[in-house]
Parts: sequence; structure tokens; C-alpha cells
Amino acid sequence: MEIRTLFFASYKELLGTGELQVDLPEGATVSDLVSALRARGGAFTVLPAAPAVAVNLTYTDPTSLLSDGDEVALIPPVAGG
Amino acid sequence: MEIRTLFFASYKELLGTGELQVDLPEGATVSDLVSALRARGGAFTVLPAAPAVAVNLTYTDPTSLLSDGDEVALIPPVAGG
Amino acid sequence: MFSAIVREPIEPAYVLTLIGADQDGASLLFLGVVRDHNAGRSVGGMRYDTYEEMAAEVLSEIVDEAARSAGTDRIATIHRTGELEVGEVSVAIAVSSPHRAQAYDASRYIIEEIKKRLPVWKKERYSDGAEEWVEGRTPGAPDVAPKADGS
Amino acid sequence: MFSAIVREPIEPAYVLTLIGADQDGASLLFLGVVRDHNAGRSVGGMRYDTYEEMAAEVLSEIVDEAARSAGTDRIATIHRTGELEVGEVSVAIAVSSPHRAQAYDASRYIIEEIKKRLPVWKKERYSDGAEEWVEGRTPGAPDVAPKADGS
Repeated sequence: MEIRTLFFASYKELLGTGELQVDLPEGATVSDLVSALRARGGAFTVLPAAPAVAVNLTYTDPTSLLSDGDEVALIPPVAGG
Repeated sequence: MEIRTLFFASYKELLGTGELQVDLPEGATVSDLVSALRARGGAFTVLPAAPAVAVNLTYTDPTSLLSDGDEVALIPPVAGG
Repeated sequence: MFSAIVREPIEPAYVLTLIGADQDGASLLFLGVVRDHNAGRSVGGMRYDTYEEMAAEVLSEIVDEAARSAGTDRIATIHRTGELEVGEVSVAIAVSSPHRAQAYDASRYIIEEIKKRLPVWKKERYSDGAEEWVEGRTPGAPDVAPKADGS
Repeated sequence: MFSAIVREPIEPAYVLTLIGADQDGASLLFLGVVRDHNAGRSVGGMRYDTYEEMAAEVLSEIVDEAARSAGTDRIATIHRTGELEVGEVSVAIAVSSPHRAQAYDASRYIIEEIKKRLPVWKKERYSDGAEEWVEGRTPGAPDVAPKADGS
């Protein structure tokens, strides 16, 4: 299945991109997505193993199952206000 | 000595005046002034025996000595804001 | 620091111009407003009576205390007196400070102290034509729980 | 209730027009402002990066929570994104309510929650030309004591 993966702020700068399509097997979780990203090596290894993650605009647990077409954002520590 | 005595809000309405000159003997205290007012009878008897009082713009204790020319205000419960 | 008792309407945008500095990350503006009801009765307006010379001194003292305690001197407080209609601003408190906690603390301190000791009284004008002095607090009396009908 | 993420400058006087009702005796406007220093360094400006669709949802949720808890729906919150200069408003929170405690509580709740979970990031531009992401808070992490460099 295809997961639209978004990066912001320091993650976006680190990876040089704000968005990646990631292909994952059915049954993959948020945590599997992060592992798949880190396995790409290079700058991706600097991503935290357990970043805050939002699936379809909502903060979500690492164990949550993903579905084809989900929009998953890796959220660096926030600093609004 | 002459004490300029001020009344506000409900006290002013009650007494029908906002200001009275009160003549008191030397050595009189705030409390003596209030007693002298209440002794006038009529509406004055409705004044509390121990109202909040300001002497020369500052909240003051009932036992404070007064001086000739002091401005003394009887302060009803306040409701600013 | 700025404080004043005024007879003219208070302009919130103007009060904000009295504070703010490049070092400040937070600004807070409190407005007390005449509302259309109190203690279950429909209110048409409010008449404020004020011991003006003393109120000016007490307000200035309250602002000084807040400034010392919160560590910012960017504070402006204006209290109105006279006849007010529903929706008009009776008091404006503007504070700016480097960090937000200072602004909230100073703002809250000032409004609470105003209600405890500023020599101001208000008479409500009800829609049925009756008028009544709003029950107040005796200055210097021990704190009691906030009243349900305080703004 | 009103909440929005915007790219244009925030006008404080406009935000106040979004709240206020005849039943309200208190209005409170909080402004977060870009300040000229942080953690001992001189700051020239700030770039806000925002996950806009999600931030709009989260901000709306935060405002809903504050409204339910404080018992007033007269709340407007606007957060800006993009390039800001020192002195510009990054966030405005306006609340009006019958009694002042409700407005203070709702206002403080909203700014604290914004700092905990709104998907917004900021990069400081220092006077010496360097830039750095402001250290943030991991959403969902337990509360820690407020940091000395938070606005």
C-alpha cells in the first residue's frame, strides 16, 4: 500500500524533502513506516526511532495500523505560540 | 480642629450630602469622628459604627489621630472593575 | 507604567499602544465590560461613582505592586467613572512582558486588587427603571470566595 | 467560536470584534509577539513553519475544549505562519465571558495547549545571520516545568 509521508521543519531540512510516497506491505503500522524510513540510510538514520506521528491529521500511536492512501506526518517537537 | 469629611455612593445618598466640615477637639481619632457623626441622629445613625475610612487619600485605622485640616472619607464597601 | 481614572470612553486599541517593547513576547489586555444582567436581573446601564483623587493614588499603587511582583513595567490601567451603557468598557488593564506567565499574573493581580480596594462604587440601572448599589467588598476585610455575580 | 491559521498580519483590534456579547462582563486578549531575544541571543525575526491542515483542526479542538470547560463560546484564536519580524503578533487569543475567571482560564488553557500540541515550528533568525529551530515540546509527552525561554 502507498503511504503519503510528510516531513516538517527540522525533519524536512534534514531530509531535503517535505513529502515521500512510501510503499509498505498490508498490515504495516506507524512504527513499521518509521523503521522503513530509517532503513533507507543516510540522513534518514537521524530520524528518531519513535517520533510523534499524525495519521490523517490526528496524533496517533506507533502501533496503529496504516491503510492505503493514509497521510502520515512525522512531527518534530512543536513550538507554536 | 476642622475635619473635612467626605461621603460617597450609598453614604452620600443616605445623608443627602457628599461633604461636611466637622469640628472636633484636639486628640480626636477616626473613631471619634464616626461617633460624632452618628451622634447627630437621623440618617447619620445608619452609618456603620466602624466603616472603612481613608485619611488624606490613604486607608487608615480607626485608632489613628486626626489633625486639623485632614480630609477624611467614609468608604462604603467598594465595587470597582 | 500608566494608570488613570477617566470620564471618557476607553478605547481598547489605544490602551494596547501604551505597552509593548521589543523584549516582550506576550501582551495581555483585560477589559471589564458592563453586562446586561446581574444576579438574575436585566441591567440597562451602570453609574460609577468614584473618589477620584484617592482612586488615582490607589490604582497607581496597585500597578506598582504588580510591576514589582511580575518584573515588568509595561503596564497600563485605566478605570472609567460616570454613566456607562451595556457593552461599554469600565476598566482596561494592559500588560506586556518577556514571558506570558508574568503578564497573566500581573493582569489578574490588578483586577483582583481593584475589586478589593479601589474607591469606586456602582449603581445598576435595571430595565424596569429601578436602581440599586452593587453590593461591594469592605476594603481591608479578609478575602472571601469570589462571588458568583462578580465580573 | 472562531479559529484560523493565517499568513497575513494579525490585527488585535479586529480579533476583539470577533468576541463580546451583552451577557459578558469580561474580555481578555492575549497576544504572542516575536521578541528581540531568546536564550541570551539577539533575535531579528522568526520563520514559522506549520502543518496547516492539521493545525487548523488541532486549534479548533483546543478552542472547543476551552469553550466546554470555561462555559463560553465567545472565543477567537488566530495563529500566524510564515516570516515574522520582531514585534509582530504570532498568536491572538480573545475570550469573553460573563465572569472574569472564565476568560482567564480559557485564555491560559488555549495558549498552553497550543505550545503542547499545535503542529507549528519556528526558526529564529539571529542578528548575526545564523538561524536555528527553537527547541520544542514533543506532543503527548508529560508536562515539564515551563521553560525559561518560552514566551
